[in-house]
Amino acid sequence: MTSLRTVLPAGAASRSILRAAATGLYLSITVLAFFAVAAIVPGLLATHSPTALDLSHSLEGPSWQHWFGTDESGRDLYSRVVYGTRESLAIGIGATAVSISIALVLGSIAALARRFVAGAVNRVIEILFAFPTLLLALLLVAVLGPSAMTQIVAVGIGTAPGYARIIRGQILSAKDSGYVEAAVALGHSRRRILGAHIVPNAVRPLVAIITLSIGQSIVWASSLAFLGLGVAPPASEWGALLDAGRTYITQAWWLIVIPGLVIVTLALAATTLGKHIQNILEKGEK
Amino acid sequence: MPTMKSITATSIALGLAIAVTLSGCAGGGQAPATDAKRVSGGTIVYGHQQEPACVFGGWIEQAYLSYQVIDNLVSLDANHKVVPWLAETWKPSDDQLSWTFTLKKGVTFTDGTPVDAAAVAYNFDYWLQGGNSTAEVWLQGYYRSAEVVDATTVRINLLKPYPRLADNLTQSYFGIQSEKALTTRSKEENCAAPIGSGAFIVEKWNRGEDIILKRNKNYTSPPANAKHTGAAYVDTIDWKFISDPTTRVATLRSGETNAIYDVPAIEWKNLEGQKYQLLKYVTPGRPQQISFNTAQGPFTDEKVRQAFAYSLNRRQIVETIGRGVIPYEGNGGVSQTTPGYSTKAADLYSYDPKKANSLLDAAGWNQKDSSGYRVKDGKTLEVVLPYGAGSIINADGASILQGVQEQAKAVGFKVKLVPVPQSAFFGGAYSKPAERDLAVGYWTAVNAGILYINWRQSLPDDPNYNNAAFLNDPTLESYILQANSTSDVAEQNALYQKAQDYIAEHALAIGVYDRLSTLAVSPSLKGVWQETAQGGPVFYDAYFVK
Amino acid sequence: MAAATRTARVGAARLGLVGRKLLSAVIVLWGSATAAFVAQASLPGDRATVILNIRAGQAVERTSTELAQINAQYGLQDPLVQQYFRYLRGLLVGDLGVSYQQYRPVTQIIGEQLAPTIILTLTTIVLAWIIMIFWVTLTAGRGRRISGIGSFVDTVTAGLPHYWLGIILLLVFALGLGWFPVIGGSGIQGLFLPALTLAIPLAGFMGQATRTEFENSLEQPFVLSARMRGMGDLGVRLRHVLRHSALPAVTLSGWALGATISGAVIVETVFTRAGIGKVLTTAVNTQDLPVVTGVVVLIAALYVIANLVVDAIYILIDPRLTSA
Amino acid sequence: MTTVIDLDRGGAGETGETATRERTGALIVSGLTVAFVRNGQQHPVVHDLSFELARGACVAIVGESGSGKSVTARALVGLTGAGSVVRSDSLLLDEQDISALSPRAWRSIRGRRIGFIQQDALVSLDPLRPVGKEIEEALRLHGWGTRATRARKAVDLLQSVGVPLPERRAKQRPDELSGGLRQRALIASALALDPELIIADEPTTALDVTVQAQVLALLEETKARGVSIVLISHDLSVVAQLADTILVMRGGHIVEQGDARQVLEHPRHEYTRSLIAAVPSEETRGRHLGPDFEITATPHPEQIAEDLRDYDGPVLEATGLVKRFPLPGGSSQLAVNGVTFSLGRGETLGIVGESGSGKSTTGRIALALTAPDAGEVRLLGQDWSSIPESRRRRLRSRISVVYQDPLSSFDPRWNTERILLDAVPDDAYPTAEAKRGRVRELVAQVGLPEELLQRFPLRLSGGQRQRIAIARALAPSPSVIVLDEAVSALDVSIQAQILDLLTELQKQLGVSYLFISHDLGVISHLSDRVLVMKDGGVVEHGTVEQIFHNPQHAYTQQLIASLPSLDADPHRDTIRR
Repeated sequence: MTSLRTVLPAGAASRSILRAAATGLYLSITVLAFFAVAAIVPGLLATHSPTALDLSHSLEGPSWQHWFGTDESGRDLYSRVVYGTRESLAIGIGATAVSISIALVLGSIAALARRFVAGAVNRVIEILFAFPTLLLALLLVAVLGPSAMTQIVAVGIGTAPGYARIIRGQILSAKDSGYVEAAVALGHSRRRILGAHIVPNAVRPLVAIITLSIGQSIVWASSLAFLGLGVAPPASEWGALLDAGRTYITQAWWLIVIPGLVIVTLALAATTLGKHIQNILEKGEK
Repeated sequence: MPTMKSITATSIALGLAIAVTLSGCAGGGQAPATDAKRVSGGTIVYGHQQEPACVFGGWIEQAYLSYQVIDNLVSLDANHKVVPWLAETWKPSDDQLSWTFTLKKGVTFTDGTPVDAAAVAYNFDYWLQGGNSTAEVWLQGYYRSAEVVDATTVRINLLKPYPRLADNLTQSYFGIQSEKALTTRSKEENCAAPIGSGAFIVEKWNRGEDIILKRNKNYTSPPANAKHTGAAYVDTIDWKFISDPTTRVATLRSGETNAIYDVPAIEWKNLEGQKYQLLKYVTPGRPQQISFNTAQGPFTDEKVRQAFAYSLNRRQIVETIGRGVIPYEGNGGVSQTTPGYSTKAADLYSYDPKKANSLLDAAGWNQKDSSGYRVKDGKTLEVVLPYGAGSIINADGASILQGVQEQAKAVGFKVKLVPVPQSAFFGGAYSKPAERDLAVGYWTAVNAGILYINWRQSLPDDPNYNNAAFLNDPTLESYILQANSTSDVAEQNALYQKAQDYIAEHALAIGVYDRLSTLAVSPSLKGVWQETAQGGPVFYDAYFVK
Repeated sequence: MAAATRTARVGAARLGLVGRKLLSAVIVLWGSATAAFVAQASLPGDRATVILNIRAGQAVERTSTELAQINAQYGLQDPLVQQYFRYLRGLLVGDLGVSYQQYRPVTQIIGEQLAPTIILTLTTIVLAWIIMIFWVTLTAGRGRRISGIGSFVDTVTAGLPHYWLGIILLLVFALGLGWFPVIGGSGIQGLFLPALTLAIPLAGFMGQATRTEFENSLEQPFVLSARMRGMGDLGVRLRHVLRHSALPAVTLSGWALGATISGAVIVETVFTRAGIGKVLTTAVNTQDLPVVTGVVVLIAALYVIANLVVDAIYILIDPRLTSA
Repeated sequence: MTTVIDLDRGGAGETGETATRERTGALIVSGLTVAFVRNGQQHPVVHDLSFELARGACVAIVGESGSGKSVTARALVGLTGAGSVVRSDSLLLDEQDISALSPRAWRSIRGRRIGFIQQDALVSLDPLRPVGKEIEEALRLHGWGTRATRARKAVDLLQSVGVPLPERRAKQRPDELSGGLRQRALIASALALDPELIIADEPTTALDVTVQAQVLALLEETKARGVSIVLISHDLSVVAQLADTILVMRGGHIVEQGDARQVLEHPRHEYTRSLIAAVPSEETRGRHLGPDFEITATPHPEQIAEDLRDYDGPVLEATGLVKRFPLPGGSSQLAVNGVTFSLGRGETLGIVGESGSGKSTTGRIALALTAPDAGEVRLLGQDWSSIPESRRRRLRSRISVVYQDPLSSFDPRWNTERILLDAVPDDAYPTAEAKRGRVRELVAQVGLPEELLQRFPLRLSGGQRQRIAIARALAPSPSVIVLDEAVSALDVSIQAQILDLLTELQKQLGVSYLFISHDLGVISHLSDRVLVMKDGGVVEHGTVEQIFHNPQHAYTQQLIASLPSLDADPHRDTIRR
């Protein structure tokens, strides 16, 4: 088995990849740390009150005074973004938690249960797939009213079937793996194999999925905000900011461009971190 | 795909691109020369906001649309005077209990059947039997029967006097349709393409996109306040549904539309500067106002209601967010364009936080919690304000309500804004006294008779769910009823004003801003005007110039 | 003879497979329809009230006489189970009921809006593929820096909110540069920007999935074989590597075929296009149950079809999968 | 002559320069150095390599993994990949300097003047395309003919490399062809434009022994036609038949270089000698292949359950094993058909067969990881294959397994120590301390230092991994170890060490081996008795002497005949009996 890969000393190659990637990693950790601080103690980072009206300074562009400009009521957009972090992250993390929990249950039943049950659960996953997330969100909002919780549940359920399939695939491939067979050959019990090998290995890629999903959930939630299914004002959740800014796009671009960039930045940082964690988990065992 | 170095670079590029493209943009708005000549025919592409389910119905979006297709008995002119349309003359009986309408001769519906007394009588019964729920609300309790006197004379019999009947009949909810069409065609056909005697005929409805209205070549029955007679000047109206306001303005700029409805306040000055014709009409009737729940919760105390009113600088909020386009309205009863408007009621509460604070102290809300909200007997002064987001309250409205929330907070009110989605809102969410403390909303009407709908008592055998304050006040109702049945205009207006003042003094409802109907029209299109009953666009007199 | 029995056996097996797929499709359709019915039926508020309120544009309580008429007309006073079976029976014969608001058969409403939606979706997928192939071929496996930029752009585009992207494309390309009409309409020219709005994030997603496979495939011995035959780098990428890395993107396209509805409503609104997305939103807002359930059944059907197409494309791309 | 042929082909893509020069395939390499740049530093992998190749001759480069032989092969066609630095004093093909060609000029040379054959056509030909298309692609890239003539030519080429039914085969994908046929197709694609030089990089690795012989014969024919060959291999016996000159490489350096016969028969360098000594065969039975080593393995007989202690019958008995696997479309394949064997205590039973012979399935049935459709396996005289898994667990510690690819049989989350701890039975070593002691004992038994315990398998070398796998198999002190191609993926010197280890362990512990391999040399070195399998059935069964000296079955005879030998003379009749 001689290929270009094995010619190279494997350790050196992955070490250099890791080092190169480090810049991106540190950058994304910095960004995430900023957002974490903003979520926990927004007062530390904000320059203004997020709700205070300043009607004489409405719709002013970014300046030293107002880093991200002001909105139609003269509220400081930067401070609104900072104060909106908690709710946005809550939506991202909450939706991911809901989604992954559902996916874990469905995915592991589909992979581990007896044929009939597994088949039934597989159909449930398919039905979830076929059911439009938009409709789910609209219906949930009608029942629960528009709130962060509604977005969490809607996005969580909406993205669950995809993850359920991934988890199912992971468990199945772990089940078929050489190390599980080796454990069977060693005479280990079914439960021991499940607990020691199948579950931990199937769950491992979830770390990356989770970070990917956090960013993606916020993007999803911003779509719901566009459809008027966002959080209640004056909360400045980013999706809601984006939605509120749309009337003003031609005259006050910052109101829509900046929240959009903030969402993309978070999604990017979370995704980058996730990719790195995945890399480390897959290659870093040395 | 360019090599993107960083997000910042991208954003700057985008920002610049947008700025550059917008500043230098006049799109299709090429101003015609001053000696522009009228050209015959053509298609008006009109960008409207919302697509209703049917052309004719009880919703204002439907009224705007059906106005083009269906004629009313009477029309309201610019001076709020009722003028002839299908009816040439009308007259109440001395006891005010029956009205006789004499119709224009020789007018036919577009299906060829005559516009006669029988058709008109049929329409009255049709509205009352579910054909138009809004018409039904207006006539309920007054209407008894419609009687055919002869081919061109119809008599409307009432249960009690209703001097403002003719005024109300100017709204498009009272459009006269072909009896034959209503009785022989399917509900679906009457929904999508009702048959009236109007200047235009529904040709095709491309659901989700537009409705094509063709000129009625044989049109003979324009209202008396129209600028010309005979058929309309243009061949076609392409009535497009463009729900996104940014897109709507963009289509006007790019020349893809000739006129658009509901111009965002932020775009107003710009468009004006670019030679577009801007039309604005404050619809009469109930303004966007806040009603207090007088049946339950903190606002049962009049002092608390007044404190809330004093805590707000409504004018400043409205004028900033409305960018000078949306008019401030202090009157909680009717808007400034409504006959019988009371300025006194409008000016009663100006921004006075001191007064608000002392009123709240007096009402027993004299403690504050850590967030600065007032507390009484361990209960926080929290009030729930639900609003129909995206349906009743648009984006500007939502911003204004957030301003209200923030200002009320300063004196210790914790206002909980609840955006209610359309389905829940129309499903009756937050319609009960226990569910809300404040209610916002408007109701277009041609006169102060709207007060009757909004303030009539809600009694077990005759409930009034439109009474948003949940107020059963016989005094107020008696003022309004008196006014309704008074035929002398000045006397009637005085009574209506009395009712408005009563509402203001007891702080039952406070006004916030007036509901506007706005149009932006490209320079090449002339002669567009807004009808004054509801502010809808009128294209009958419109023509293109070159 | 042996061959004949073999063919017969293969035929029977294939029939069994088709049967299983069909059964699965029916279950998915039934499940989605039921879920839509149950969800809609469990909405708060009285349905007759909503119907009346929407027709009038008012949010008020209704009197019992008003309600009784509507209830009788649509059978809303019947027990829910009875309504459900009536609905299922209708579904079986292709009758999705009549819209509460438009008084028209739901099949007709959906029929009108189906074409623009499908055209938009398919154009989106084609555009996404073009963008993805171009970008991945250009940047994948080209050393750390270029690959890094490539996957950075993938990640950024995958995270772009549709509304944001749509409005910016609209302002820049339609209003600013005037290359495209602002109103999408049903024309070809008006199709580009809406499709692009949906295609860019989808291309980002597909790029993320494809890039890894692409870079793995570049390391495969057959790539070296092709180079050793005198093939250029670009030729290898387009003729060999792409095919090997296309499967995840195909899966995503299949998913997108069913799921663009959610994105489509935003694009439909921004670019003023007709389509199922808008119909669905309006119908939910107006609690137009027959239309909602009809659209759900339609989307489920699209999903089922998309899955079958994806299965077929899988085999087309990787014939080895025939046996699987 | 070659120019004339070129004109026949239409000569498209031919440059005037090369058309006039005679194409001989003579290659002169001098001072070739290849390095890879990482983090700004150059890491050389080939140092100062020089050789000359005359027309129609064959030079073989032999070395183990990491020796730089494959990089050398790639350097000769200018495809060392990104981040590589290639330097040479001269690189002459037909006296033309090819060391500084433009990418475009390189492309016109590759495939047309230099053909390249890699190992394992299953992945070296595009797995998604019919092999005919791959051959046509080689023609198309150099502008040869039209679509129709190319298709015809591809069929002709397949025929010329001895593919039966070439029209049909051309339309099949590599996975639909047997290993021999697809390797021939790969060679056909390299020969398509009749290049004057062929570089064959491990062309027979992973092939069954009979197929290997055929492929080597084909290369020999090609060479006889006057094509020069650079043959890269890790296996001295493979190059012996073909090479005129042999270069032995290690760590990027040439350690020995010379005439093939001289290198093979009188190796001068110690490394070459050790390589030759490491090749297992029947003659090497009973002696160490690699360097001497010292291990102490103590048997733990007390772990055998009470009722088994006095048992002295065969440790493993299989009777009439049958296993069918369903195929798509309802039919099924008979993977194992009536296999019967018995394995005595301390004995090694070799199962030899080519791919698809059912030897691995037999191994899995013996391990009770696959249930047989018919027949029975008994372990230490007890019911084994016929009882449910829950009752089998008691006996699981009596039998263990070592696979070809140990990496996939280790949980990637675990380090070596954890892997071994997991395998130490709880009942025999109840405390954590006892377990750890056993693990230390095990690593010592397989000749590994204790420091390795903290490492993850991914960071171990192939030989170390296989030792860990053996240690794990030894952990429960089993009576039987099933070794399924356990040394097949290893370099020859490592393979020698592992084989020596296995021999030593058996000697000290008295454990029985069921040794499954396709490699006759390894089988003959290690086994006491041999089972020859073909198409699921046992064709012959006997002692090593019987099988290798007096094969009865025609298939066995063919297998033995295909065995390459180190003898440099290809026509020695011991090979082609």
